[in-house]
Amino acid sequence: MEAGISLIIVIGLIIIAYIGTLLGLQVLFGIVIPYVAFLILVLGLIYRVISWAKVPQPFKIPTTCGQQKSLPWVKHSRLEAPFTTWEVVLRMFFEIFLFRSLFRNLRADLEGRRLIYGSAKWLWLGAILFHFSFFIIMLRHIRLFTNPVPGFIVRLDYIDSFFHLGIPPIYITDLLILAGLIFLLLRRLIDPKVNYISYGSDYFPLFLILGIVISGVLMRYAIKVDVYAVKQLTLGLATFTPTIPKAPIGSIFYIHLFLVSVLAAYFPFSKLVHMIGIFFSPTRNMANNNRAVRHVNPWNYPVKHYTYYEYQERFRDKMENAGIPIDEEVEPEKEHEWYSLYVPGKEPPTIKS
Amino acid sequence: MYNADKVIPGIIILILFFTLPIWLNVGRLEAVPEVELPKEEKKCVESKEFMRREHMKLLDDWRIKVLRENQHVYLSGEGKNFKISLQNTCMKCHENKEKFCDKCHNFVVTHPDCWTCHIAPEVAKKWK
Amino acid sequence: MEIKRRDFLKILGLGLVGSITSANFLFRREVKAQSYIAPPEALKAKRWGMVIDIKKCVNAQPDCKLKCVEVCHKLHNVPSIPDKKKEIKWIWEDEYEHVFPEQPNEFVAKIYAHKPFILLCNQCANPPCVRVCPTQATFKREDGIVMMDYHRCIGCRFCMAACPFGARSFNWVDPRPYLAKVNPEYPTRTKGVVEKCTFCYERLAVGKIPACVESCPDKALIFGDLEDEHSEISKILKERFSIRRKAELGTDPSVFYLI
Amino acid sequence: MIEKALRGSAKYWLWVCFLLSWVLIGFICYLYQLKVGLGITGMSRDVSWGFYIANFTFLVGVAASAVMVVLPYYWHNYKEFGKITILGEFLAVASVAMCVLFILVDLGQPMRVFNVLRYPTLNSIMFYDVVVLNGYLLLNLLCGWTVLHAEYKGTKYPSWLKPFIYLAIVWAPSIHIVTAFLYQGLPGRHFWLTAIMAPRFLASAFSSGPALIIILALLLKKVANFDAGKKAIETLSKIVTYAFIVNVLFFLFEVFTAFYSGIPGHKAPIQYLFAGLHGHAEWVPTMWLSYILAAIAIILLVVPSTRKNETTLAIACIAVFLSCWIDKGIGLITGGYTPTPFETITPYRPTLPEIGITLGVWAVGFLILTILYKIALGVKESHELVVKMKEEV
Amino acid sequence: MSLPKPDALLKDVELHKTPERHWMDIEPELKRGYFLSIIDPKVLKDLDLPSLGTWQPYDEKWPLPEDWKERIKKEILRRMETYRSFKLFMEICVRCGACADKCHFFLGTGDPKNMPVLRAELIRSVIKGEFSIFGKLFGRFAGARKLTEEVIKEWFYYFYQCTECRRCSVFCPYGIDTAEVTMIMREILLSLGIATDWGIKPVHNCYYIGNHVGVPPQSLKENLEFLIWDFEEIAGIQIDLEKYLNRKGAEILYVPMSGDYFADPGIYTMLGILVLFHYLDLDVTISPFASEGGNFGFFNSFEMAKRLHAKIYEEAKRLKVKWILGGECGHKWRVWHQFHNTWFGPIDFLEVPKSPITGTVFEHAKDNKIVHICEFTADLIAHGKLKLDPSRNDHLIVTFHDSCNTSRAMGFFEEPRFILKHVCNNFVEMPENTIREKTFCCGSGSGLNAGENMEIRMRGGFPRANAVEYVHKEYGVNQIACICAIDRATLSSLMEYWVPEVAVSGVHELVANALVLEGEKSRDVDLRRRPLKHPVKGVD
Repeated sequence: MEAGISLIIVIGLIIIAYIGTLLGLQVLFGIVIPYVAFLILVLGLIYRVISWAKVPQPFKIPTTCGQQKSLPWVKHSRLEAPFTTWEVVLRMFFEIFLFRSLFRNLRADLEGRRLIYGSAKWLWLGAILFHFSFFIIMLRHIRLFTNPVPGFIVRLDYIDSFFHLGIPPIYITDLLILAGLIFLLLRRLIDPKVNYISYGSDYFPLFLILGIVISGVLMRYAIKVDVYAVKQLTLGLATFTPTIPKAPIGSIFYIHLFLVSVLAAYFPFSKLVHMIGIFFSPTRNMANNNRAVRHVNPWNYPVKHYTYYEYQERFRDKMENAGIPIDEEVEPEKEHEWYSLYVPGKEPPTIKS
Repeated sequence: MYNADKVIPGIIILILFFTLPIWLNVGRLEAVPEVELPKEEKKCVESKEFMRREHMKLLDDWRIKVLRENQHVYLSGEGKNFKISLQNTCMKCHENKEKFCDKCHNFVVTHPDCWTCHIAPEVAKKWK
Repeated sequence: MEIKRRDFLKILGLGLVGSITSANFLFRREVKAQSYIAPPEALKAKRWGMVIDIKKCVNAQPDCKLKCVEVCHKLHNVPSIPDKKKEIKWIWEDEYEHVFPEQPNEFVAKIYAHKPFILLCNQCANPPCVRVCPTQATFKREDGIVMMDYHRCIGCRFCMAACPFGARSFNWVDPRPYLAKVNPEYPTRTKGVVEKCTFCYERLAVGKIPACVESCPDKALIFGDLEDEHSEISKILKERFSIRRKAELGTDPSVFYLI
Repeated sequence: MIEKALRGSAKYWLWVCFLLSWVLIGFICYLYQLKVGLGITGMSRDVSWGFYIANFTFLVGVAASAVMVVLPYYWHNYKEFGKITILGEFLAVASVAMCVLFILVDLGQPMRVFNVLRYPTLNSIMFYDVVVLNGYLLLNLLCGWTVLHAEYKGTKYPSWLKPFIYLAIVWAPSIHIVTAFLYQGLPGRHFWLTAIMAPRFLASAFSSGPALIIILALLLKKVANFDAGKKAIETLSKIVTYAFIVNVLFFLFEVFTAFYSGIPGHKAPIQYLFAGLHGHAEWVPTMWLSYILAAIAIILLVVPSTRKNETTLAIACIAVFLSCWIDKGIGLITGGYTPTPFETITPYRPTLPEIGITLGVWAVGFLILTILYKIALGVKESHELVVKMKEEV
Repeated sequence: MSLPKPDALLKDVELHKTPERHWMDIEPELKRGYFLSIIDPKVLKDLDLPSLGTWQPYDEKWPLPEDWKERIKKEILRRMETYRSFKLFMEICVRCGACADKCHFFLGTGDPKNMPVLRAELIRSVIKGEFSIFGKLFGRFAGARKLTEEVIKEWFYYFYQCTECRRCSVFCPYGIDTAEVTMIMREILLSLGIATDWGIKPVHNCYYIGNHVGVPPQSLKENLEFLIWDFEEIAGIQIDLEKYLNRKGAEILYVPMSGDYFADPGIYTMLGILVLFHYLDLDVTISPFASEGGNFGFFNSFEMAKRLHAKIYEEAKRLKVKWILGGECGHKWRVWHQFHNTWFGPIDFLEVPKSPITGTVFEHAKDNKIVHICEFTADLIAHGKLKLDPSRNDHLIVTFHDSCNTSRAMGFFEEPRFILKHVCNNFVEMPENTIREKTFCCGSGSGLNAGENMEIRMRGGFPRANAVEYVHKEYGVNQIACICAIDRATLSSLMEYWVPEVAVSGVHELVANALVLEGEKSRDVDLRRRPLKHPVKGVD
C-alpha cells in the first residue's frame, strides 16, 4: 500500500512537471524551482547540522567491535576500537565510504532447534552499488555546470562510458545504479521483515530516485533532447545568469529536473539526512579511550547520594561486632548541592549551548 | 554549539561540495560557444531541432543503411535526396569539424569516435 | 501479509503500465517520413566476381608497375607500413608458389617462376571469415561481396585465423601516420579492427567498377556478375581455363585466375 | 564470508601485495597497449594470435579439469574428494576469469566487447565459447560458493543446487570441446584441422588441471595447514597419470598421420616446431623441453613409489603442467599459424609488454584463487573451535 | 515455573514471517512470563522517585496522572536537547533492516517489535507524530502516530524486553544504539513513576546497604569467612580476611559484585580472587559500603546510576587508596569505563594504576584510574608471576562467553582469553558469529534477571544457549566461563534449561583452580569440590 501510494506520488510529480512545460512554465520549472530546491537543500542541511551540533553528546559511548588498546602485548584493533583521533578518522572513513558495518551483516535462520548464521552481504553490495553510482553520476553532471569542463570530469565521463554500447555509449554507472535501486526496492517488497518495517517515506525516495534515473536514462538513450540547450540552461543556473534557451528542450528534461529538485528539497527533512548524520554518530565517531582521556559532559550535575557516614552510623554496632574496622575520622557531609530530574523544584539547570 | 572545531569546517566542506561547479568555473569560465554554421547552405538534411537532438542517431542509421543494407541515398522528411556520407555530404557544408562538431561536443562533453576513421576536412587539408 | 503484498504488486503493476503508456503518449516523437533507397545508377549483380588474366598481367607488369595496387591503396587510404609483420594489404602481388602452394607444379612454376600474381580478397561464396565472425562485422552481401563493418568489429581476429588466403589485415597500430597522402573522400580505419578489399562497394553504388579493374591499363582484370550468363566475365570463364586458389577447401572463391 | 580474505598473516598480505604489484605492472602495460594498439605485441599479419590466446586455450583446460574432482565427489559420492572439491571449483573460477581476461586483452576494440552479446551470431564458435565460458564461471561460482556457504552455516547445501552441480559437471567438458572447435573448424590451418583436437584438449586438460590441484594442495599443506587427504591426492595423481599418457599418445597419433600420409601441409607445422623449417627454428628447444618434461613426468607418475612420494609427485605435476602449457599454449598457436597460407614462415616471439600483460592476467587469476582459497580455508578453519595454546609473550 | 519444555518453547518462533496487520495496529498483549511487576511506591519514595501508587501492569487501566502526556512530551524533548545520540538515532534510521535478526529477543520470540528497528520505532513514531509537521501531515505514511496510553504500555513491555546489549549497534550502518534508546525510554517511564520491582529494589538495597542483594557488612564478612574456611579445608591454606576489609591506606580498592559473595557459582569467583590476593600478598582492601560494582541504577536512569556509583568514588577517596581494581562484571564495566570519569573526573586524588607485582603502568587507564581484574591477572601471567598448572583444570572443557558490555562498550576480548589459555588445557571457542563483538546476551541483563519473567529470559537467552549447546555436543564442553556477575547468575538458569550439562564460572575461579600455592596440601577436588582428573600432590 505504502509503496503504491509512493509510486503514485512520484507519477503525480512527473505529471505536474509535464503539464508545467505544456503550460509554458519553463521559467518556473527550469529556474525558480531548481534554485529554491537547491537553496532548501543547502540551508536545510546546514540547519540539520547545527541542530545536531547544538545538542551535546553527554557521554563517550563508542561501540567497540574489536580489542581495546590495553596492555602493550595485546594486539589492539585500531579500526574496531579506535584509541586515537586518527584511528577514529580511519574508522569513520571505512564506515562512510565502504559501509563497514553493513559488510558484517549476517542472516539468522532457525532450523529446528538450531540457530544458524549465514553471510548476508547482498544489502552491502546493493548499497555500495547505489551510493557509489549515485556519487559518480553526480560528479559527472558537473559537465553540465562548468565551462570548460575540468579534465578530471572529462576523464571520469570517458571511463564511465568506456564500453561502446549504444549511441551515445551507455554509462556503466547508469546500469549499476539501476541494479542497485531495483535490488533495494525488491528487497523492501519481498523480504517480509524489511517490508514490515517500511513506511511510505521509505518507498518514496526510492521511487523518486528511480524516477530521476529512469528519466535521465530515457533522455540520453530514447527521448533525446538538445544537450546544447540543456547545458545553456544548466550553465546559466551555475553562473547565476539563468536563461531559458531559445531552442526548446523536451519535457523529459523538465521532468528530470523537477524530480531532482523535489529530491533536493526533500533531502534535509527526511531520513536521507543519514548522509550527514553518520558523521555525528557517537557510537562510531568517538575514541574508545574513556579511561585515558576524560570526556566532559556540559550538563553534568551533582546528584544526591548516601554517604559513608550515614552508612557507618547505621551499621556501626554490626560492624564492630563483626570486627570490621570503623572509620572514626569520617565526618557527616555538609549539605551538598544536588539536583534531580525527578524531584520537583530540584531540577538541574537547563542546558544552553 | 558543541564540537564547533569539527562542525564548522564540516559545514564549510558541505557548502563547498554542493557548490563545487561554481568554484570550478572561477577564473576560467568561458562563454557558451556558438557553432559555426555553413555560410551557403541554410538547411540541413532535416530540421534544426531534429538534427540537434538526433544527429548521432541519424548518422548511426545512415551507417547501417550504407554498410549493411547497400542503401546509399537518404530521402529526407522534405523529400530531398542526400547521398549518405559523413565525409562527402555532411562535411561538405560543415567544412570545419573543429568549429562545428567539436565546439559543441567539447562543450557538453561527449566522446564520439567518428574521427579516428573519418577524415575531417581540415585534417585532410593539412595532410602532407 | 501475503494478500497485502499481492494488492501492492497490482498497484505497482498498474502504475508501471500506466506510466509506460502515458510516457509513450506524452513523449511520442514527431514522426518523420524518412526512407532510404539505393541510387538508380548503382551497379547490381547477383554475384560479383573477378577474373585475373595471368598472361596479360605478367606480360604487362614491367610497364604498369602494379597500377591496380597503387590506385586501390591510395583510394582506400591503405597505409604502407614498412614492418612486414604489421602490413595492411588489400590487393598485392606474390609469387606462384605462394599463391598456389597446394599445387606444386614444377613446370608451371618454371613458366611463372618469380612472376608476380595479383592477390586480393577472394570474396568467397562460402566464406569462413563470415562463418566465424562473432559480431557479424564481416558479412556477405546479397551481391556476394564479403563486407566489413568497421564500426562493429571487435578486433578478435578470428576471421584472420579462418581465412585460408591471408586476405585480411589487422590494424595493429593507428594507420594514419603511415599514410603519405590521403583521399579525403574515403575514411581510414581505426586501430584494432580488421580490414580487407570490399570490391569497391562504394564505387559500385555510384555506378563505377572497382578501381583496380578500371585502372589496369592492359585490361588484365575483368569484373562482373558471375551469375549473369551474358556478362563478359561469364563468357570468358566459359571459354578459357581458369583456376582458383585453394578451391579444395570449399570456400568457393569469386576470384579466378586465367592460366 | 568475504571478510575471511581480509584477515591474514603478514605472509598472506605479502603474497597479495606481490600479486598486486604484478597486476599493476600488467595493467600499465595494458594501458600502453590500449593507447598504441596490439602492435606492441609480437603478433603479426601472419601469426595473428599469440601468447594471449595460447594462455587462454591452456587455461580453458585447467578450468574444465575441475570436473575431475567434482564428478567423482557428487556423482559417484567419492567422499575422499570432499575437501578438495572446493579447491577444484574455485580453481575453475580463477581459470575462467583469466580466460575471459585473456580474450579481453587480445581484442583490438575491447570497448566493443559487448557486441558479441548485442549481435549474437549462432554460426560463430566464438559466440558459443563466450556463452559456455561465462556460464561455467557462473555455475562454478554458484556451486562452489553455495556449498561453502552451507558449510559456513553448518548445514547441508540446499537441494535446489543439485541440478546446477550436475549441470556444471556436464558443462565442464563442453567449454573445452567448444574451445577446440574454435580451432579445428578452420579450413586451411593444417595443424588444427583434426577431429582429434577436442579429445586432445580434454586429455591435456584432465592432466594439467588435476596436476595443478595437486600442486596447490601440497602447497596449502605447507603454508596453510590444510590437508586434502592422502587418498584424495593418490586418486588425483592416478587421474593425472592416465590422462597425461593419453595426451602424449594423441600427439603421437597426429605425428603418425602427418608423416605416414606424407602430406606436406600436415607435416610442415610439426617439422617447424620440432626440427625447424626453411631455416626457421624459433621454438625447437622449447618444444623439446616440453616433451622431455613429458617423459620425466610419465616416468615419475607411472612408477608407484615416485607417484606416492610427495616430492617426486610434486616434480611430476610441475612437469606435466609446464609440458602441457608449452605444448598446448605456444605449440598449438604457432603451429597453427606456421607455415602461413602462403607456405612461408613468419616467426613469432612475444614482446616484453605482451609478457607483462600476460603475467598481469596470471597475477589476477592467482589473486582470485588466493582470495577464494583463503575464504574456503577460513570457513573450514572457523569450524575448528579448539583453541590451541600459543606462547604469545 | 510453568515453562514449556525447551523444544516446545520455540514452536511459535518464525523468523521470516511477519504479522498480517501493521505493527501500529497491534496492541501490546502483556504476556505473563514476559514482564516484571511494578515496584512498591514506598521504595520509590525512599529514593526520591515519583510514583503512581500501587498497581500492576496487567491492570486494565494504568493510574497515569492527568498531565501524563505533557510530562512525557517534556521528558522526550528534554532528552532530544541533551543527548545528541538520542536525537540523532531518532532522525537518521533508514530502516534498512540490518539489525532485524541481530537481537536475541527477536531470535527467541519472532516478535517483530523485538527487532531493534521497530523497538526504536516505538518512540520514533511518537516523536514524528507529536513534534514533526511532516509526521502530523502524513501520519502513518511517514511512520508517525500519536501518543496514547497503549503506547505507554507498549513502551513498558518492549523496553523491558531489551537488555541494552548493543549487538544491533555493531551491525547498524550508522551505529544506532538501541541500548541508548532503551535507557532513555526507561528514564522517561521512570519520570512517570513506572519502574519494575526487580529493577528498583536492588537500587534501594545498594543505596542504603551497599549492594544489590542487601547484604549488610557483617553478613558480607561472614560469607567471605565461609568461603575461606572452605578453601582451607580443601587446600590447607589460610587466607587472612581481616586485612582486606575496610582498611584505610591500602594501595588498591577492590570492588566486588554482590553476586560474587552471595550465591553459587559467583562465590567461587570471589574465592578465586581472594586466593589470588593471598598468593600475591596484595595490598588491597574491600569496602562494605562500596561492596557493589554492578549498578542497577543504570537500568533505570543515568541519574540513578550516578547516585549509586558515587559511593565507589567517595570510598576511594575515604580509604586513601592509589587506584581501583574492578571485578569480573559486565555492565559495571560499561559504567566504569564509559561514564566514571565523565561524572566525577578529573579524578586527581588517585594515582595512575601501576601493578605492584610487575611494575606495569596501566597507561590506558591513566585518567580514571580503574583497572579490570583480568587486565591485572593477564599482566601477571605475561610476566610469569603466577605459577600455574593448567592440568588442574583438565576435568573441565571450557568455553568463554563474552559479556555484552565488556565486549561492545569496552573492547575487552583478549585479556580473559589469554588467562584462560594459560589456566586450562581444554579451551573451546563458540562459533565465530556468536562470540566477541557478535556475542549474545545471556537474555537477562539490564535488570531482567527475575523469576517472574522466566519465559522471556529463556527465549532471549536461547541464541547464547544454542551456541553453548553446539560446543557441548561437538566438543563436550562442560563449563562456560564468563566475566560478568549477572551472567554467572543468569547463565546458570539458562544452562539448566537448555544445556543442563554445562556449569558456569568466572575466569578467576579457574585461575585459582590452576594456581600452584606454596604449602598447599594434597587434594583431589577443585574449588567447588568437583573431582579433579589429576589429583594435586601437595606438601603434606
